[in-house]
Amino acid sequence: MGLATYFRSIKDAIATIGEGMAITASHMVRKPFTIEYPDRLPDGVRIQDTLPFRYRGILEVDLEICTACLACERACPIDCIVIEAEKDKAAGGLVMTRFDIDMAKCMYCGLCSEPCPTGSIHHTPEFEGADYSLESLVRRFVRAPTVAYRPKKAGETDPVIKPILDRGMRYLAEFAKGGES
Amino acid sequence: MSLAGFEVEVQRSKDDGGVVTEDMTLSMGPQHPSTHGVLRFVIRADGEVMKEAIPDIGYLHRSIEKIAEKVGWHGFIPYTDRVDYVAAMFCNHGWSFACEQLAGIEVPKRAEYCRVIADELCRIHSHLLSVGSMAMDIGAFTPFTHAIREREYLNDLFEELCGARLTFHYMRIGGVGWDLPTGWIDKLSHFLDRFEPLVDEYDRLISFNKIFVERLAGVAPVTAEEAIDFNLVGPNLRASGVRYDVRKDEPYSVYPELEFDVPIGTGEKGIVGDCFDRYIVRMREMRESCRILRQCITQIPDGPVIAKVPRNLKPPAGDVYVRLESARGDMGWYVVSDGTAFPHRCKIRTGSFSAISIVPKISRNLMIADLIAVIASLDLVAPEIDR
Amino acid sequence: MAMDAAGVHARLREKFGDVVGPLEASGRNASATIVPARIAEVGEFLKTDPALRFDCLSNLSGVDYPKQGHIQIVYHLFSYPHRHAFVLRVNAPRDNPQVATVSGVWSHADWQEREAFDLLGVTFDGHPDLRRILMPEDWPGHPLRKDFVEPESYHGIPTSRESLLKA
Amino acid sequence: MADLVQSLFAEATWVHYLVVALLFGAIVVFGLVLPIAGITTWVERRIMGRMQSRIGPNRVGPAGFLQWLADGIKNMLKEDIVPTAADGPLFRFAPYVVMVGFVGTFAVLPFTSALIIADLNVGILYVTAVTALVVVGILMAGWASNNKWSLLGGIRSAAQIVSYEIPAGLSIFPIVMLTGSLSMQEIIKLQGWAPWSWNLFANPFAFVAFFIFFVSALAEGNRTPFDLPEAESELVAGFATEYSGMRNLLFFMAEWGNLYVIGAIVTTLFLGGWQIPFTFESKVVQHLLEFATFFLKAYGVGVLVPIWLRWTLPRIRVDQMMSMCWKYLVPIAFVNLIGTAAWMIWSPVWLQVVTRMVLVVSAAAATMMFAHRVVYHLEYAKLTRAHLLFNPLATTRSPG
Repeated sequence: MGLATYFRSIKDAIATIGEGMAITASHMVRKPFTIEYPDRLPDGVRIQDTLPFRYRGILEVDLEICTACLACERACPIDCIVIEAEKDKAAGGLVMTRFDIDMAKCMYCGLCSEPCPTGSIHHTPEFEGADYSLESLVRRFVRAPTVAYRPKKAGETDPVIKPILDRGMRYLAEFAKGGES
Repeated sequence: MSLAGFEVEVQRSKDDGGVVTEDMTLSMGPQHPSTHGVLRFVIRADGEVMKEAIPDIGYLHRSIEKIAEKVGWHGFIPYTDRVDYVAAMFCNHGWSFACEQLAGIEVPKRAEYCRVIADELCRIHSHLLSVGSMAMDIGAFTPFTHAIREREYLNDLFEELCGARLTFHYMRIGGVGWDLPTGWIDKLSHFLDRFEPLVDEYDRLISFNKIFVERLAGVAPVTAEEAIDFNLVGPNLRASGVRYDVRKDEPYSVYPELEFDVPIGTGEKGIVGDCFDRYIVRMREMRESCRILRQCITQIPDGPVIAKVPRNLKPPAGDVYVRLESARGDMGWYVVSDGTAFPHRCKIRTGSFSAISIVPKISRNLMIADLIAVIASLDLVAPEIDR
Repeated sequence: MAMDAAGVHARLREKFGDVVGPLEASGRNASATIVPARIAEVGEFLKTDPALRFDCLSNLSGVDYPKQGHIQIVYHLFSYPHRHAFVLRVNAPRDNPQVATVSGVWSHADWQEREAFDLLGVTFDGHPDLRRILMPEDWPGHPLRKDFVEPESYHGIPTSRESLLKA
Repeated sequence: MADLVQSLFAEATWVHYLVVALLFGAIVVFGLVLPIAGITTWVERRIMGRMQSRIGPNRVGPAGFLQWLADGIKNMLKEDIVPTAADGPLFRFAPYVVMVGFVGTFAVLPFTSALIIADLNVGILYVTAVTALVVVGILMAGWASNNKWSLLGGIRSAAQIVSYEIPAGLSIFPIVMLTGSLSMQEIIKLQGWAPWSWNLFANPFAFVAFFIFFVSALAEGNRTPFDLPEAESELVAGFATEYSGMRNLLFFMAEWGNLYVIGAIVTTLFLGGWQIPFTFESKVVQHLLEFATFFLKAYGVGVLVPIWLRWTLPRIRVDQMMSMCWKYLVPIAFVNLIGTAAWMIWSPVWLQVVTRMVLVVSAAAATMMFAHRVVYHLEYAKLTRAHLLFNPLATTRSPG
């Protein structure tokens, strides 16, 4: 090791360490990047409301517009959706007796909400899913046997269902439309 | 935990004074702070100097290749996210690419651009974690958080693009699942404007710091021949001075339309192929990714983002091997179809798997602290090794 | 000088004769089937021949074909100097699959063969360190075989849990 | 202290001495050492947070100030685990040895012109001797844990501390030569309040000696870039791997407290100690100001700068640490020693005055350059005013 190298390495060390210290010092006056979730957000803001529309959180089913077509059940790669529906002439179509989603198994891939014709099954921005038991992670949507929704040719007019269907269709519009044969 | 298969021969040596010394066997991992997931090394060391380090893998084996045979062509895409969760886009891309090759599906141009944008963002995403955790393993904590901060911004972008921050499930067979959201391109270019100076800042903060350079330069060099023999890929291969990039040399997607350089290791601080080269190649690749992204922003055409693909896809019988440049290098997907709705076999050859197999060779006579640098510089990601 | 698949195949045929099967497919996936016991020699030749120079074993995968009664080992080769690729296939009988090791030719094959041994039960003759790599040492069977049945439990730990969706 | 006891008790026996000594020790430990070490943890974590674009502890008390108390209470309530295979007595005893090595130095720290427990005439020698106890404790901890990572940490620490004692000691000599005394108070009294009358700027050799002493002290205090004994990414937690609860806390308290001790010694030797420019009628005001001066100097140099360094620099490797000591610090320290002697003998008075001024001016210039770099980095990152924040205690960022 020559004397020149010896002093150059001392000089290098001082210069680069000084440079690094200048950068860390400059960070002392920069704003922190942290969002203090959940309790120190600006007033009236829920973090869920700031998430994008496509956010894939906990699954939700709007039974009002579910057609019981079982497309989601078929699409699910891990079979975490179970739907039971029977033809019932008296009630006027399909009657759903069961629509369960095992959120403990769900991997939030979004494959179920893609083929849904009405946007009934969709991801919400909710992500806080911790619970005390596995059983309570199963979401059972059908409380009492429900008649499946039947799309109307002329468009929906029911004031209750209309906004739900509009939201569903808007959700569907986000997906890229490929072939469905 | 048994040491089956890892019986390290205890070597006793006698020096002239008649003192008998024994080698020390250390088990590093699977819960060691710097083994990046659950890796384990059995180290035979003489004091601080290692005589050998034997990797023990399989702690994160989730049998993804077996799952592929059970879930069908479309259903496997979310699983590919888990192959390498640090750079999930590439696995999405690899699987979709392989299936498209098998089934002969033409991907729309805009979808290819969407894929490249997602890929390159993901490359930055992954390299940030790599260089950040490398700095942390060397002992500097601050650069890591700076890298994570930028990564957070990217996560927000991904979240808006595909609804998830880690397991993207963005690509589909035949295209991508979602078109770019409105205003997303502006956010992306804002990110690039903000990110490029911060890469320089990161360089000044840590890359050329004397201590950092001293720790990495000349440590565990891999020659070009060794790298090819052990099939090192991507940044690890390029650091050894081999100018090979799948994006350039066997172009796929729209990479031929894009202009970028392939940085290689030059041994600027030590020997070609040492830890520092592997590190600095990643830093430079991030800049190249920014360049590619800027070109994509201006060149992206309009049009559909997914082709017509039957929901019940049954590719004709046959096999295909596709390669694409993931963040950890040339990722190979060997997919065999037997003409049914389920893949017959899917083999994923990942960069980390070959990278870890070279560790016993290059870690001889290094110090324990150097092993940390070697692991970090090879950018080993445990899920990708075990799959 | 990059060589197309037909050229590579012709050169192999010239050297090894019937050990090398006919050329299948074309382009990047062009392949030839090799006799299991001779794969190491073929590999050595492919690596050292100056016109071929396949210095990189890009991938080694095992595929179980129960109907055909064999396990196929697929070698994807790549040449960095010439930038060309070729695929070798080796068929080994399912009940006692034995293939010569190529770990002496390409170091990468060492771990890849261990993986094939672990997951498919293919024995690579002459492999220096053939033991399980991903699965535990005492795991029964080879998971990637089509007839593999997952055990109910492993050391008293159940391998699956009952579905919460059972009616 | 003997005077104090005699003035309190007419007929002082050894019992009185013992009781007063113990009381005094308790006051020092609980009134000074614990709060200093504790508050330093909070300061460090806050500063670290800001340097890393984070906030740092902010839940317990205003701006998280009481976090150190919460941590202390938590650690005291935690289970005290002694591994079965460990050497029990040694394992339990080790943290106390480390604590003794660190608290012992407080006996000779001159907080003001009068507030000093014992103004030993070999004060600075005493400090170097007592701090060496720390290495015994760490080595004990490393060995008794019966864990290979701990042992590696302990051995690293022993090698490190013993090696760095040498440049540290050699850098004290120039000051001892300049002042002609080993007593802490004497060394301070021979300096003035103004920077140009500090030992730091006395001659170029003392100036270099300051940096060598500082680096060596960092190494002795196991601080980054020399935190090899507990290198968390290599040795899990080094010698402290097997420790939990209060015993673990004792190690860390010693580490943080040691920072302050380093600062106090550097202040005494190089930075003019408690010297203030004015004298006051009131003894109380005088001593308070002196104490504040000393405390701030010591805290700034000994705590804030090492924290800043720690969150900037990576860790060096064990062989590099040794080569740095023996190839760089020791030779330069010897040059300093000889240089100071030569300077004292041959330099004319005018040269001494000019050199002092040149050194002060160049130090100021270096500070200015540094400040310029800081501003440059802020501008380079293209941050708008909205990204800057000058209130270090404010915490919230709006999401999105």
